[in-house]
This record gives sequence, C-alpha cells and structure tokens, in this order.
Amino acid sequence: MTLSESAAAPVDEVVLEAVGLTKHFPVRRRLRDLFSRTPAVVHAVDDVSFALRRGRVTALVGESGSGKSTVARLLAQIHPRTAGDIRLHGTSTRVRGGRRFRSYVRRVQLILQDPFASLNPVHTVRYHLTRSLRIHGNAGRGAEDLEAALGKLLTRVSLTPPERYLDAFPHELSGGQRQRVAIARALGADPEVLLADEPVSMLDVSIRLGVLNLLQDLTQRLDIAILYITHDIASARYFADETIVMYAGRMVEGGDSETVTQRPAHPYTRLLTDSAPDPERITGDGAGAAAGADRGQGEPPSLIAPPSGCRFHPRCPHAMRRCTTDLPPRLDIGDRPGHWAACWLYDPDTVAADAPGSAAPDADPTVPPPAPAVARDDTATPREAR
Amino acid sequence: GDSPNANKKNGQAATVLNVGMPNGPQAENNNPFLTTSAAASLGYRWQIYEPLMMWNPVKPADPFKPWLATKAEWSPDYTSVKVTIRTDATWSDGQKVTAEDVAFTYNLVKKYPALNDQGVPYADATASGNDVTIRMESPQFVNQQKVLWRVPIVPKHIWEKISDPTTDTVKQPVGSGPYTLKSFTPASMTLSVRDKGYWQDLPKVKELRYTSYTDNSAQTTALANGESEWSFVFIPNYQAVFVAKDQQHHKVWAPAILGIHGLYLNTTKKPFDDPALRRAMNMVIDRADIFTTAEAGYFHPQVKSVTGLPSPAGDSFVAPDFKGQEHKVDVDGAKALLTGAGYKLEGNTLKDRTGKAVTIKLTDPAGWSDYQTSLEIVKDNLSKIGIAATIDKANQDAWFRNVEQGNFEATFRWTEGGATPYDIYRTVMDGRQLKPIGTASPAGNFGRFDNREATDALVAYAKATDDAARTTAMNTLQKIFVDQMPMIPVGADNIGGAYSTKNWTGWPDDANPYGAMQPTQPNAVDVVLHLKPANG
Amino acid sequence: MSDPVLEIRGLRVDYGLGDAAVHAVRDVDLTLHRGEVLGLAGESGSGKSTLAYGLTRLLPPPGVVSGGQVVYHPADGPPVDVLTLSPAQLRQFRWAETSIVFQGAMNSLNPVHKVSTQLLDVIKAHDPTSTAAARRDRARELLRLVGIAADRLDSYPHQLSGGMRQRVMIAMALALEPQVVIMDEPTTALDVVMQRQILGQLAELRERLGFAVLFITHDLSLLVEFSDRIAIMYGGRIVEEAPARQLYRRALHPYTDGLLHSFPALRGPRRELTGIPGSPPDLRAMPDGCAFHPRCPKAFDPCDTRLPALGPPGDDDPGRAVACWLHPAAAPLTR
Amino acid sequence: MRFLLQRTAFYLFTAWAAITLNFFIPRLVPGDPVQALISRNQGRISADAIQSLRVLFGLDSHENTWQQYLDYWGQLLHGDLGLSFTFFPTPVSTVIGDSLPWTVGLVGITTIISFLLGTALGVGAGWRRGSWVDGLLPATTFLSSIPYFWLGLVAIAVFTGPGSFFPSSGGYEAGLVPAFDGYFIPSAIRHSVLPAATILVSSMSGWILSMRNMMVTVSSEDYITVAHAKGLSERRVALSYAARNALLPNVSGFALSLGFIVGGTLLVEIVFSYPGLGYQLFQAVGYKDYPLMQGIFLIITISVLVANLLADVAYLLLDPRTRKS
Amino acid sequence: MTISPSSIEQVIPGQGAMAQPSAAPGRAKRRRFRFVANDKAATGLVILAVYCLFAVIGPWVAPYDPDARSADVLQAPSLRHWFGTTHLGQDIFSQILVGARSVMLVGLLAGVLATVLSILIGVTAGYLGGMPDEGLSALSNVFLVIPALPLIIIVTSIVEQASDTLVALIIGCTSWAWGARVLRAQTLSLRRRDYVEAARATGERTWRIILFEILPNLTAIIASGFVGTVIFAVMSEITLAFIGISSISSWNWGTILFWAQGQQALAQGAWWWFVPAGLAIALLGTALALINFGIDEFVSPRLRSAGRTRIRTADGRTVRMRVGFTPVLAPASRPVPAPREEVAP
Ligand SMILES: Nc1ncnc2c1ncn2[C@@H]1O[C@H](COP(=O)(O)OP(=O)(O)OP(=O)(O)O)[C@@H](O)[C@H]1O
Ligand SMILES: Nc1ncnc2c1ncn2[C@@H]1O[C@H](COP(=O)(O)OP(=O)(O)OP(=O)(O)O)[C@@H](O)[C@H]1O
Ligand SMILES: [Mg+2]
Ligand SMILES: [Mg+2]
Ligand code: NI
Repeated sequence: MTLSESAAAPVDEVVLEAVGLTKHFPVRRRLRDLFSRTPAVVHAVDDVSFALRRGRVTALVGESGSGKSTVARLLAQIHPRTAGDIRLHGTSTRVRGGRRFRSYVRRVQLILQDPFASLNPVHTVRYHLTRSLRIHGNAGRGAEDLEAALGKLLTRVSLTPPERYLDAFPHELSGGQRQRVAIARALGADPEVLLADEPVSMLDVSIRLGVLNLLQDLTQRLDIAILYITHDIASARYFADETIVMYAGRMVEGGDSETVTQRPAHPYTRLLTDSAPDPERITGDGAGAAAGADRGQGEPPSLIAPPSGCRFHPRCPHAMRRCTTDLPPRLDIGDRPGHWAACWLYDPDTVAADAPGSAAPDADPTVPPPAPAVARDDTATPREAR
Repeated sequence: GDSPNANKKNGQAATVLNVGMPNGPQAENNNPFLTTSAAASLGYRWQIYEPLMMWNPVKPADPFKPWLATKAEWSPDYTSVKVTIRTDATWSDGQKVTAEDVAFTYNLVKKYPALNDQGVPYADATASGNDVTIRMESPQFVNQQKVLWRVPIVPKHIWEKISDPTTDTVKQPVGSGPYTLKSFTPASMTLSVRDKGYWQDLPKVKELRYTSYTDNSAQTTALANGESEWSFVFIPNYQAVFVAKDQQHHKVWAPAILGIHGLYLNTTKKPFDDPALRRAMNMVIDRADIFTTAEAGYFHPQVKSVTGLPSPAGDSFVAPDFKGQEHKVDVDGAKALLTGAGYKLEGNTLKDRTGKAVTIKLTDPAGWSDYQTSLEIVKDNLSKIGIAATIDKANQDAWFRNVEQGNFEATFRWTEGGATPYDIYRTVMDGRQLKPIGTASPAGNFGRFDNREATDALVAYAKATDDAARTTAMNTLQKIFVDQMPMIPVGADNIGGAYSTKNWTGWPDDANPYGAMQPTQPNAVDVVLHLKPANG
Repeated sequence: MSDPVLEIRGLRVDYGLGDAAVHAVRDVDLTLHRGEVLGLAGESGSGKSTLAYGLTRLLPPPGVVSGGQVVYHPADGPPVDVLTLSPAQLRQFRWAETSIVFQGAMNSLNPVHKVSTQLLDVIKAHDPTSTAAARRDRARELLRLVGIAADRLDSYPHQLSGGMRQRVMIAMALALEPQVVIMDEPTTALDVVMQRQILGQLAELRERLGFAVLFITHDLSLLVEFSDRIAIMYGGRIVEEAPARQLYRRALHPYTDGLLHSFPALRGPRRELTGIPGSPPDLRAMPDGCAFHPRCPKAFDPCDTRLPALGPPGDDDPGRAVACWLHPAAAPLTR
Repeated sequence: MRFLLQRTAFYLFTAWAAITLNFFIPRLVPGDPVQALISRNQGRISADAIQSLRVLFGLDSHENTWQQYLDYWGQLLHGDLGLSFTFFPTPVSTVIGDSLPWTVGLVGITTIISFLLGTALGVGAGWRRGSWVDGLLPATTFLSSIPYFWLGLVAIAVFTGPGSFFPSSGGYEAGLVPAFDGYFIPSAIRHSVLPAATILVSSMSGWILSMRNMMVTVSSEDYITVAHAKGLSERRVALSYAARNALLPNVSGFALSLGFIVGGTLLVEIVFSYPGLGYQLFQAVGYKDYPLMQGIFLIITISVLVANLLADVAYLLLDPRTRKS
Repeated sequence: MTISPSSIEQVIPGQGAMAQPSAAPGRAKRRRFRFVANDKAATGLVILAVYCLFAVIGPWVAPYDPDARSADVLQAPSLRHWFGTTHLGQDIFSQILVGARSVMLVGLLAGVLATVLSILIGVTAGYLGGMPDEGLSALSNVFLVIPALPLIIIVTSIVEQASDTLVALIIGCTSWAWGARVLRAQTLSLRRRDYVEAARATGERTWRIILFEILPNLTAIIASGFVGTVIFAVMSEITLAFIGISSISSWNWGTILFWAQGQQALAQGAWWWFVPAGLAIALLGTALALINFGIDEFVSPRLRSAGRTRIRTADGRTVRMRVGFTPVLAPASRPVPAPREEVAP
C-alpha cells in the first residue's frame, strides 16, 4: 500500500472544491400538487461553496437537518447534485457509477455518520478491509501482501495487535473500535480526501477523543484533506483548522475555527455557541441556559418552502426589513482574514438604513446587537494547546 | 308460519321415498333434454316426462313395453317407426297428450342437434290421428331403444313458446309422468305425486325426495344409515359398509347390461399385434379377482363368456359355437399357447420371437381407483407368463387423448352399451373408426384393430333387414373377437342400484328383473310404480 | 441542604440469575434532596440507566433487583421502601410521586395514540374522579407549560418534531406534580439549540414546582452547567459525588479527572485533552479491587486488591465523597 | 388521498393482469368439457352424444383466442360471467350465488373467529409469558401442521356416525329448503360445527404465534415501559398500548386470509361435502368448466384485492403514521 | 444494554449485542450456528434428518414391495404389518417408507426453487426500485392474487406425465410470491442502511452489494421462507395426490390417503389406512415449524425466552419476570427509617 506520504504537492493545495453546490430532493407529490406549477422540493443544500486542502481539517457545523450530511454525500457523489460543481484538483467531475465512479471514490472517501450502522453485521473486519483494498487495487499480489496491507491499515488506526481485530464481527467491537474500522476502510482506498460525517456524535467522551485524535494524526502524517462534520461546535474548535456554519441548507459563516467559535459573527452561530453546554460558564441554577433559551425560540424552518431572504430571519433577534427580502451575500467581517458571514448586519449601508431587530419576531430591546467588526474581550489563542 | 320446511317432519316413511345420487350440488335446471340438468343428473326427469316405450336393459332382447305409445311398428329396414299414442294421458297442467306433442318433440330434437343427446339421425316426424311416424336417415335396428325409450316427450303448447330450448332451464316442468316438481334446492329436490290425470294407477309413493350428495362416501354413508333408500354409487366392500348395517333390508342389485369394461390392447404395437399373445394374456387375466377385489364383488359384473358378452343380458346373442364356454384362468394353457407361437419363457421373462423380452405399460387415470386396482391385478396376472407390466397413473385428460389417438400399449376402458352386442363390438373392432396413430378416433377402435371381416360384419348387422342375416353377422363378430382378442373383456356395466326394503318393497331383482334399477334411467318411473309400502 | 426525598441504599441490580448474572449496579448509595438537580454521569455501560430503571422497578427481564432499599419520603406521610410495594401500590406510586423521562421521545410515546390520549390517561389513572373536561384543561395547561400550543393536543407523536416530543414527555412527567423526576439522557438525540431550549424550560419549571431531578447523561459539560450535584459512576458503582462546580474545578477520582480531560471546551483557553486510556471493564469479569485500576494512571498498591469505599475524602472538602485509595475514606471497605 | 388513488390504480392493474391470466390459464388445460363430462359418466354418455354436447356448449364455433378474450371482457363489463358447462345452461353467476353464501358463512365466520380467538390467546401468551396460554403453543403448532383434509377425515371418523349429533357431510339436512326458519338454521349450524372446528383448530395457531411474537416484540418497546411507569392499570397497558400496536402487522395478514377464504378451503369443503365455492372450483377444474372456473377465479381475485384494499384502509385508520396529513 | 432502542431491526443477527465488546473473536463463527443449540430447532432438525434418511434409504429398508398384493387384505396393524394393509393386501408401512422420498424430494426441491425465485424477484425489486420494482411487485401481486392451490391443480393437469420433479417445479414456480413480497419490503429497508451506502461509497459493484452485503442479512427471512414453502409444497403435493389430480406413478403419502379415501377406509373402519400418513405429514410439518421457531428466536433475541421466567425470591415468594415490575430478590433487610423530625415545609 502506498499512502501518499511523500507526495510532492504543497500542503494547503486545494484538493476538492465545492462550487455553488445545490441539492433539492423532490418530495412525494400529493394530489393537490398536481395542479400547482412548481414541483415541491426539499431545499436540502443551496449554493454551498468551499474548498478542502491537503493536510487541513475543515469542520462543517450546524443544527440537525441543515444539510451537512447531504453535502458530504454530494461530495462523495452518492447523490447526484442538482446544481453547482465539484472540482477535484480543479477539474469538474460528475460521476454516476461504473469505473469512473470507482476511480473517484478511490480519491474521495466517505465515512458515514453512524458507526453502528455503517459496518455490515454479517461480515468480519477482515472482509470489510479486504474489499476496500481489493476494489482499489491496493491488496498487492499474494496472500502475504494482503495480510501485510491489512495489518498496516489496522495499525494505522491503532487497532493493535491487528490479529485480535481482523476476524472480529462488528458487534464484538466497541463503538470507538468500529468507528476506527470504518476509518481504516476509508484509508484502504488510499484517498486524498476523507469526508467524515459526524464520526463521533454517538460516542462516549473518552472514545470520542480517541477517534478525533486519530483523524488529526492522519491529516498530519498523510496530508489528507478532511471534512469534519459535527454539531458539537467545541470539537470543531479543537480539531478543525477552518469551520463553516450551515443553517437550513445554506452556509452562513466561515473562517478560521478559533475565530468562528470564539467570535461568532452570524446571529445563528452565536445562538449555536451560546447554546452549546459549556462548563466554563457555570452560573449556577441554569441561568445561562435561560438566557440562551430566550434567543433560541422558534423551530427550524421548513425546507420545502424556506423563508425568503435570510433563512434565519424568522428566528433572528436582529432581523431587519432587508433580511426578510434579500438574500445576504458573504460579507467579510474583517477581524481575521477569511472570516465571513452571510448577514446583513455586516453591511454598513443596511444597518444604517434600518435598525437591527426592527423586524425581529419578538423584538427584544434588551438584547444588544452585536457590534460589527469589534473584537470581543476574550482573547483568542488559535492553534496552540494541543 | 308457512315455512317451506314446516312439513318436513310430517313426511311419513310410508309416503316418502328418499333417492340419492353422489353428484354434488345442482343448479336449478329441469330441462329433460340436457345431460347437464339436475333433472337428468339425478334422474327425476323420467318421473316427470315419459318416453314412448319402456325397454328393459337387463333383458335387452325382450320386447318393448308400451308406455305413452301403445305400440310401435318399425319398417323392415328400420328407417322409420310408426307409433300409436295412448289417448288417456294428460299433461300435469291438465291438457291432453296428443300425437302432435310427440311429433313436435321429435322435430324439436331434430331441429336442435344440441338436444339430440343420442345422436339419432332423425329425418322428420309427422302426426296423423293418434299415430306418429318418425323417420330416420339410416337404419336404426341397433338404436331402437334410443328412439323409443330415450326421448322424453314434452308438451307442444309449452315448448313451442320456449325461444331457445337448449338454454331454457324449465323452471316449472310440465310432463305426462306421475310426479310434479314441488321444490328445488341445490342439494335436494322434492317431487310430489299428481293428484289426478295420470294414465295409470298413481304410485303409492306420495313424495320423492332426491338428494344430491357431494361424493361417493357421503352417498354411501347416507345409504348405510338409511337416509338414502335408493341410489347408484360404487360402494367398496359393500357387504361390510352397506349391507351389514341392516342385513334384512339393505340390498344391492347389479344386473349387467350390454356394455363392458376390459383391457384394450394396442394392436399396432409389437409384439401385441400377435393374436396369440393377446389370447394368452386373456387366458391368465383373473376376471374373478378383478370382480371381487377391484369392483367390490358387484359393481362391474364379471364377464364370464369367452365372447365378452355379459350374462344374462347377452346370453341370447351368444353364438352356438361359444354357448356355455366360460373364461377360465389357465396359466399352463397360456404358456403352451405362447411356446407354440414361438415365444420363450426364460425364467420369469417372456421373450418374443425376436428374442426381445415382452413388457407392457398399463395406463389409466390416476384418480380412477377401481381401474387402478384392476391394473394392479392385471400386472400380477401377466407376470405369471413372464410379461413385465408397469402401471402408469396417467393424467385424465392426457389419457383420454392418448387412448383416442392410439398412444398406449394397454388400458382399461369401457365400451359403448346398447340394445344389442353391436355397440360392444363396434367400440372394439369397427374398421370405419380406424385412424392412424396420432389421429383421434373418439367413437371407438382405440386399439387400431384392422380387420375387414369384422367391419363388414358390423355394417351387415346394422343394415340387415332380417334376423338370419343379423345372427350370421353376430356370430362372425364373436368368432373374430375370440380369435383375435383385440380387447380382453373383464366386467360389464351394471344398471342396478343399492336400495332398502325397509319402507318400500317391489324393487326389481334377480327374481323379477322387470327393469333397470338406476334411478337415472327411464325405467325409474316404472320402478317407482312397482313400489309398495313394506308394512302395508 | 434540604432534606432527602429519595434515598438509595446499597442498591444492587443484576441482569440474570446465579452465576450467569451480570452485576450492573453494585451497592449504590445515593441521596436525592428535595428540589435539587442531581447529575449522574459516567461512561457508556457504567450502569446509569440500570440504576434509574432499577429504583423504579422498570427493568425489563432479565433484570432483577437483588438487594438494597429505595426509600421515598413523601411530602406528607411516612417514608416507604419502593422495593417492597405491591404491584397495585407501585402503580399508585409511579408517576404520582416519581416520573421518568426516557431517552428517545419517539419511542416513549405510543405511536398510535394521540398526545392527548396519552396525557389524559395518566391523569385518569391516578385521579379517576376528575371530569373529562377538567382533565383536558389540565392537559392544555401542561402543554403550555412546556411551550407547546394547546392545539397540538390532538396531534399524533409522529406529527411533532423531536424537540416537541421530548417536551411532551416532560409535560407528561410533570402532569401529576411528582416530587422526583428521573431523566435518562433526555436530550442526547437533539441538537444543541433544542437541548438548551428544553433544559431552560425545565430549569424554570423546577423553580416553580420544586421537584427534584435525577439527571442522567454522559455529557459532563452539560451536567456541570445544569446540575447542583454530580455523581460519577464507573463499573456499576458510584466513584465520586460532589457539588457540580467543585467537581469541575477539582476532580478527586482519576476517572472523573480523565472524563474532564476528554471533552473540549468551547470557551476559555484551549486545554490539553488527555482522555482515558484502555477500554471499559467487562461487567462479567470485573477486575479485583478498584474497577478502574487497570486504566488508572495513578494506580498503586492497594488498588488492584482492595475495593475503596465511597466516603468523604481525607481533605476538608464538605459535601463530597469519593471511592479511591488516593483519598482513603474514614472506614475502608473490603469486599 | 393520493395514497388511495395510487393504490387503486395499482389494484386495477393487478386485477386486469389477474383476470387476463384467469382467462388464459383454463384454456391451457388440455381436454375439453365434453370429454370431461363423458369421463365423469364413464360410458354412460354415448360417443354419439359428443357432437350434441359440442353444439350445446358452443364449442363448435371456431373463434380465435384473442376474439374470445375480447368477448370475455365484453361480457364481464356487462356483468355477465357466461354459462356454466357443468350445469348448462345455468349462468355462472347463479352457480356462484348458490355456493358463495356457504363458503362465506362457514369459512368467513370461522376465519374471523379464528383470528379473534387466536389473537386474543396470542395477546395472553405474549403478555404473560410462561403462563398456561404459552404452554398451549407446542400443541397448537402440531395441530396446525396437520393437513386440513386429514384432520377433517379424522373428525368425521371420530365424531360422526349413527346417532351422533354431528352430521358427516353436507351443509344442511337433506330435504330441507334453505330458508330462515327454525328447521333450516339449526340444521345449517349443526352441519357447520365440525368443518368449522377443523378449520379453527388448524388455522388458529398461526394467529396465536404471530400475535404472541408481536406482543413479545412490542412488550419491550420503550412506550410500554413508559406506560408501566405511568402507573396505568395492567389491562390498559396490555390492551391499549401493547396489543393495539402488536395488532398492526397482523391486520394485513388477516386481510389476506380473508381474501383466501374462497380459494383456500377447497379441501375442507371436499372432505365435508360442503356445498361451497371451493368445492365448485374443484369440480369446475375437473370438468373443464372454463366459464365457472373463470367466474370463481374472478371472485377470488376480487375478494383478495378488496381485502387488500381494506387492509390498506384499515392500516390507514389504525396506524396514524401512515396517515400523512 | 438497557431498554433496547426499537429502531434495531430484529432481523439483523447480532445487531443488538452492541453493549459489551467481547474479548474473544474466536466465538464469532460459532454464533452463526448457535441456533442449532436451540431446543426447538434441534428437535426439528433431528426429525427432519430422520425423514431425510428414510427418503434416501426408505425403499431399501421397506419390509415389503409397496405395490405387492398379499392375502392379508385390509388387516389392522400387526407384527407382520406394522401399519396394517390395504384392500389389496399391500403393506402400508412400506408404502409410507417408500413414499417419504417423493414427499421430501418435492418439498425440498419446491422450497429451493420458490426461495430462489423469491430472492431473485424480491431482492431485485427492492434494491433497484423505480420501474423494475413496480413491474416486479405487480408480478408478485398477481401471483399472490391467483389462488395457489387451484393454480397448481390446473397447471399439473396441463402436463401429461407429471413426475415428482415437475410437480416440485410447478409448486415452486407458483408459490414464490409471498416470499418475494416479504423480501422486497426487507430489502427496501436494507437498501437505505448505512452499510450498503458505505459499500457503495467504497466502490463496490451493484451485484456484489446485492450478493454480499444485502443477502447475508436476509438469511433469516430466506430461511423461514424456505421452511414455509417446504411445508406448503409438501401439503400441496399430498393434496394433489389425495384428490387424484397428479399423475405421479410413485408412492407418496397423498397417494396412500387417496386410496384410503377412494376405498372409503373410514366407512370400512380401516383407520390404520389413513392415520399413519396423516401423522407422518403432521410430524414433518411440526419439525419444519420447530426449525422455523428456532430461526425466529435465534434471530430475534426478544423472542428468546431468557432462561427461567419464574424465580423465587428470598422470602419464598415466586415471582414472574415481566416487563414493568422488576422482581426484588432480597426483602428489605433494614427497616425503613422513621420520618425525620426536622422536616421543613
Ligand atoms: N433522500 C432524501 N430525500 C428527501 N429529503 C432528504 C433526503 N435526505 C435528506 N433530506 C432532507 O434534507 C435535509 C438535510 O438533511 P441532512 O441529513 O443533510 O442534515 P444534517 O445536517 O446531516 O442533519 P443531522 O445533523 O441530523 O445529521 C433534511 O431536511 C432532510 O430531511
Ligand atoms: N439484558 C442485559 N443482560 C446483560 N447485561 C446487560 C443487559 N442490559 C444491560 N446490561 C449491561 O449492564 C450494564 C449497564 O448498562 P446501562 O444501560 O445501565 O449503562 P448506561 O450507563 O446507561 O450506559 P449508556 O450511557 O450507554 O446509556 C452495561 O454494561 C450492559 O452491558
Ligand atoms: Mg447528518
Ligand atoms: Mg443508558
Ligand atoms: Ni364403471
């Protein structure tokens, strides 16, 4: 097996790029829909663009149903996309199946969300890994080659000694072990890009840590590009270089992980960070929770008929009139290079024309609007303590 | 209230006769001409409609008994018959039975081939006064009974109004017989006796109750426990199952008629094209064993005569040469015959002249248990002379087709039955029916028996205008049959029934065989007229 | 600290009988005080749920309670041992005094009955004399309490979102105003925004109604924020118990310490995450001595032979208890 | 709504396909009705009658199969099922009308009883595992493995006979006229006891088993534990929570078995000589009575489809999850 | 694990055992055949094995030629004729022994055929979806709608020489629909499973996914479908022979019953004529049903009764283990403390 450890390409080179990626799922039509012109669709993903770079982890966060998994599946080309483009090393690709699909998945591998469901209960670890090696021609020639390759794979994901795990069935493994087998399977293809869809959401904190450390180790040792999908924003802070926030199928904020988590710009990101449990914020009696609850009222929007303008405006405490009509573009925040948000609050003209919060659902004057481009008190120290 | 069942209980034994048949649920259809009607299937059509003359199949050579007609005169060549209609008969609606009605009936049958279930080639029928002259296209000596005994006479004034008599179910039958239909349900029909207007003494049986049981075993059970007093059904081990249940009253009478069952051999298949072999086979087949084991000792009366004619029905036809000659199992004789003909019996295997072992495949439909049992016995018998037989339990439809097309080696089957042995021999030996193998010959000669002499004799018998010519032809037929043995006769059809004398006596039996006893034959009305209360 | 409402003493719960039995909960002593939120954390499979179901006797076969006492102190009247109640008494006791919110709300609601039916039948079962109208009013009020419009009463469970279903379960748990509410991972399936909404509402309701909560999760960060006291379970035993803030600041048991160093924090300086090496113990073949010793970085002499008892640590921390030889209790136990 | 429309379209298609097959299958059978009639009478119909019967049944006209097929549809759409051969010229609809009530009455009622009783016992067995109901299972399994017809034969051998309360055959006492009166109804009931018991014995264990298994499965669902935790009465938990949910998968099985009433009980009817549709079908097959066969197949097809449609609707009513707003 | 989440499909073997990672992977292989250890399955398998044995050696060990006539006509069971004789003096015991072969052959062959067909049609329909699915579903529905037994009767009467093999083929070809329907439904749910998607994302080909990822997970359904079809096929064959439709020349139990019925064994009091055949069928059916239970219980842990259902508590009471009321083994050893004095309102 040759993992591209000695590849000459520079770190940070863009490997896989999503450009204006869009996915609409048709919904089952009802009788009365027959008479309406426009077919009903779930706007699962709309106009999503980002790039995955060698040796870097990009986190994708957002609430349940915001389209994170769909993005991963689109990138893995298991779902055909509705619009937009996927570029592998700059060349647009669209594969459906067959040989071209297999050569694509050799380079871009997907790890599915649920470690309990993504391994076939009737097959052993050996089967899963052998298949992955065989399909992508990494199994070598003889039985020894294969055995060696298997051993190397398992060692790589710290399942040692390999013999102990090779003939185990998935149900005999703990969640963390299974997740590592799934990762090993993806590595068996010797990919350049790993799309890891919530690889840890089901796991215990201590196991979770092990898996995340493994992923990070992989990026560093093998220079793989990783898309790390999660809704645990704290882990994004720790493990990703870059973080993208999605809400209702759209990207709402992106930038350096530490910046996005410590100085969230978009009201939704702020809601997210405020909602995340954080022992550092012990205020006793759950008062902090109450504060968060005030802002988080309302249900996630329907994706069949998404709100016009900014999709967050029905829940946004700072909503302005413009938010209800016009889709906000990416606006640079300016506190850090590459930090942007899709929010009219960062468009000085709009803020000047209309008071933030004027179109909010339950306008609450006590909540101060975030001051754009003003750094908060807490000092961020990105990428130091590991 | 006036429930139709309210009178169920007051039907006293001395006034009701329970008739049963194992024919399954029936649909309300009293059309006397249709074999598919309930009236025909259960036989009550003959209690309502009557034929011109009564014929006794048990003694086929006896003269016909006057019924609706007082007399019938055939032309010498048997192409027309002049019948005189009795004047005292009336329809159950009160109208008189006239010669017009009779002529109408025969013209009706002529007009609608579908009603002509006997296939008699009628030309026309004309009435004059009390006489009716019925003309046929060809001589009908052998079919006299089909003309006079098998056609139910129907009232013109009703039937001329029926637009399509082939599809009319005649919900309210009006006939000249002693009974009228009282009620109909799919499983049972009740007939009650007419109160007046019948041309002879009314029967003692005031009510006839027909029940259609779903199968043989249900019918047998009903007979055994006295629910049924008269039926025609195959009862295995009838002594134990039926008679023993009431030794004194339960009786079975099974007289033979001129129609037989036997083993047809395919005379085109080697080595069965050799009459010697066929005769040898005949000599070892144990008819008595088949009679007792397969036919429960009564159902298909054993054919004893070498001519294949059952007794007593055929007795008067047996040629002088064969009078009194009975078939006997004679294994040694058979062996001798075979050796003489060039066969060799090596150990348990018979080798034909070419040195090939003689084997035979016996075929019959899987579901016909009496035939299957018979084949088992035949197989056993043939092994005595070294013929290895295999039994093939065929699919019924395939069997039918294969037998008609001549695709078989040997099979148990019946012959046609009639007023003379003509029908038996015609079924077996008629060269006019000879078809190449693979072409169906539905009316007979399944074994592809090719013998001009036999065909000529058959033609001569049917066309003859005098008895002497007939006797000659009949004797020739018998001789050919015995010499060539194209079919090995085993048993005869019976036309009797199972009955109980508990409530009614006067049934036909060996002592007084005045008529056929099947409840479905025209004689049924005669039987009912003979019945008297047992204790009265 | 107020008086206890539920006292668990020496509770033992097994799966199966005899030699094949899995001792999932071993000699657990735990006290829930009136009106407090007691958090119960620990690794997957450490017996948290088993404890919760065991004390209400809701364990499915082959679970059996093999010893101990669960003493409930009603607001008025003498204390009762829940484990000695007859089925009829138990039915009376349940929900009226102690209600439970289970992990998956979709699975906790009967899919074929309307929300109203399920809300109403619990009220009817415990208060058969109430009128239908009164019950319905109560149901509306309950839904409003958890922030769901009353017109949702006639919805079926599948017509509600995950968060709403969870809130319906909470409303149902509060229907009879019980003294104790047990919650087993009530929010793990939800996203953080929804989780916070629900916990916020729960905190508010507790202020108003004053029930005590036994809150089970393995998400320590959530507990630290939400509960008053925290108990940590490992291998079927409570290994540490302390007020939330104190526990977070300074964990005494090495396992607790490992847990606290396993989750990343959203705010504050980045900490080093060490995790816990090794894998959870097999309940069928528990190591001798302290169950954690094979994974413990600080294991020393007595750890692999003698079982440490849960007791106040040697130092001056009040209201804390720990079972670790590093902090020997007053009366060490050996079993 | 859309769901129903879709189902209906699907059923219509299935019905069309099945009816078409029903038309062609009998025609593939070799032999013809006339021969069948002759073989039934083994020689008692003379060979000369063959022609008259062919004319009678209209078999002498030589329409090609396609033409017949079109005619068949033409007739069907007019509600005309043709004339039966066996009972010529009785219309097939009359024949079916005569026997259908018996089948529906005997088998239909028995199936329902079997379902209800089996389900009830299954609920008991599943809810209280280890109780006496549960102990019944091995015995019922054995009983259900016995062929229907054999059980019927044994029942006849053991229970009927002279003087026995149970008649051995038929749908009612011979000589009675079907009517709703004090003579006929008791007789009909008396005649149905034994066949009904036979069906009951051999079909019930299926329901017991599937219901028991569903109960066991459902009993470990969380909402059952919740129901217990809520302090509801045992009865309510068992019936309204557990049984109500466990019943759902059985509903479609029940519907399907309702549909099979007509086709599935041929043997019981044969053994007990019960004048039902199964027996008629058996006869029709034997006599090559195409019109009757087609008619009965049509009834079966329609009843299976209707039963399925009912099951769909029942599911819709019973399981709110399928009831998309 | 605690209350098992209901989302775990009961058909997936081992899926529920996620709680405890087991230390010895060597146990893995044995797990697959563990259902043999199940009492019911074992009993069923033993009976089935005996039947299979007789199917093979029956004709050799039969004391008489089943066709051979003898003088002992219609005799009750005796030492010479264990199961008595027929009206021709044939030995019924020999007929049963010889008939076993045909019954087993037809049953197993039809079972295999129907199973293969149902897999082909059901799994393909379920996996492919779309138009192929609609078409194949409609096909299986049509076959469901057409009543199987009459159809078999008709088809059997079409062919002239229906050998055992042919009867088996006919039964197999007409009875796959139900299995296909069940398999399709199950495949539909499996198709969306993560591990299938994962296999696709790994680059597996479609046929490999169907064959190696989906099929193994359907084993239980396929097995019980197979067992069900075998029962059905045996019953059908016997029924065909019993009503005299099939034209098989060899003996099977239905043929015996046919003769018994044709000769009205009941009316003649010859109970021995039909009792053994019926019991043989019932026993075979029971054996197959037992195997089916075994498979069911093996696959669905919930159906596996976990050891004893009744236990004795320390104070001598007997309690049943049941959902909702966990038994308490030891009585309260310590008295419930008196209410504390300082209870504050
Ligand atoms: N195959 C599909 N057909 C129709 N709608 C779909 C399909 N897959 C996903 N969706 C819808 O698309 C939206 C995005 O789903 P997605 O799974 O990508 O969310 P997610 O961000 O991964 O959520 P989670 O955090 O819960 O995993 C959801 O509303 C979902 O209902
Ligand atoms: N039916 C059973 N038979 C045997 N052991 C069981 C059974 N049910 C649960 N266990 C074991 O009991 C232990 C405690 O399980 P429990 O569900 O209480 O853990 P938990 O702390 O709630 O874990 P989680 O955080 O995953 O919910 C586990 O190790 C489990 O393996
Ligand atoms: Mg997702
Ligand atoms: Mg738990
Ligand atoms: Ni005969």
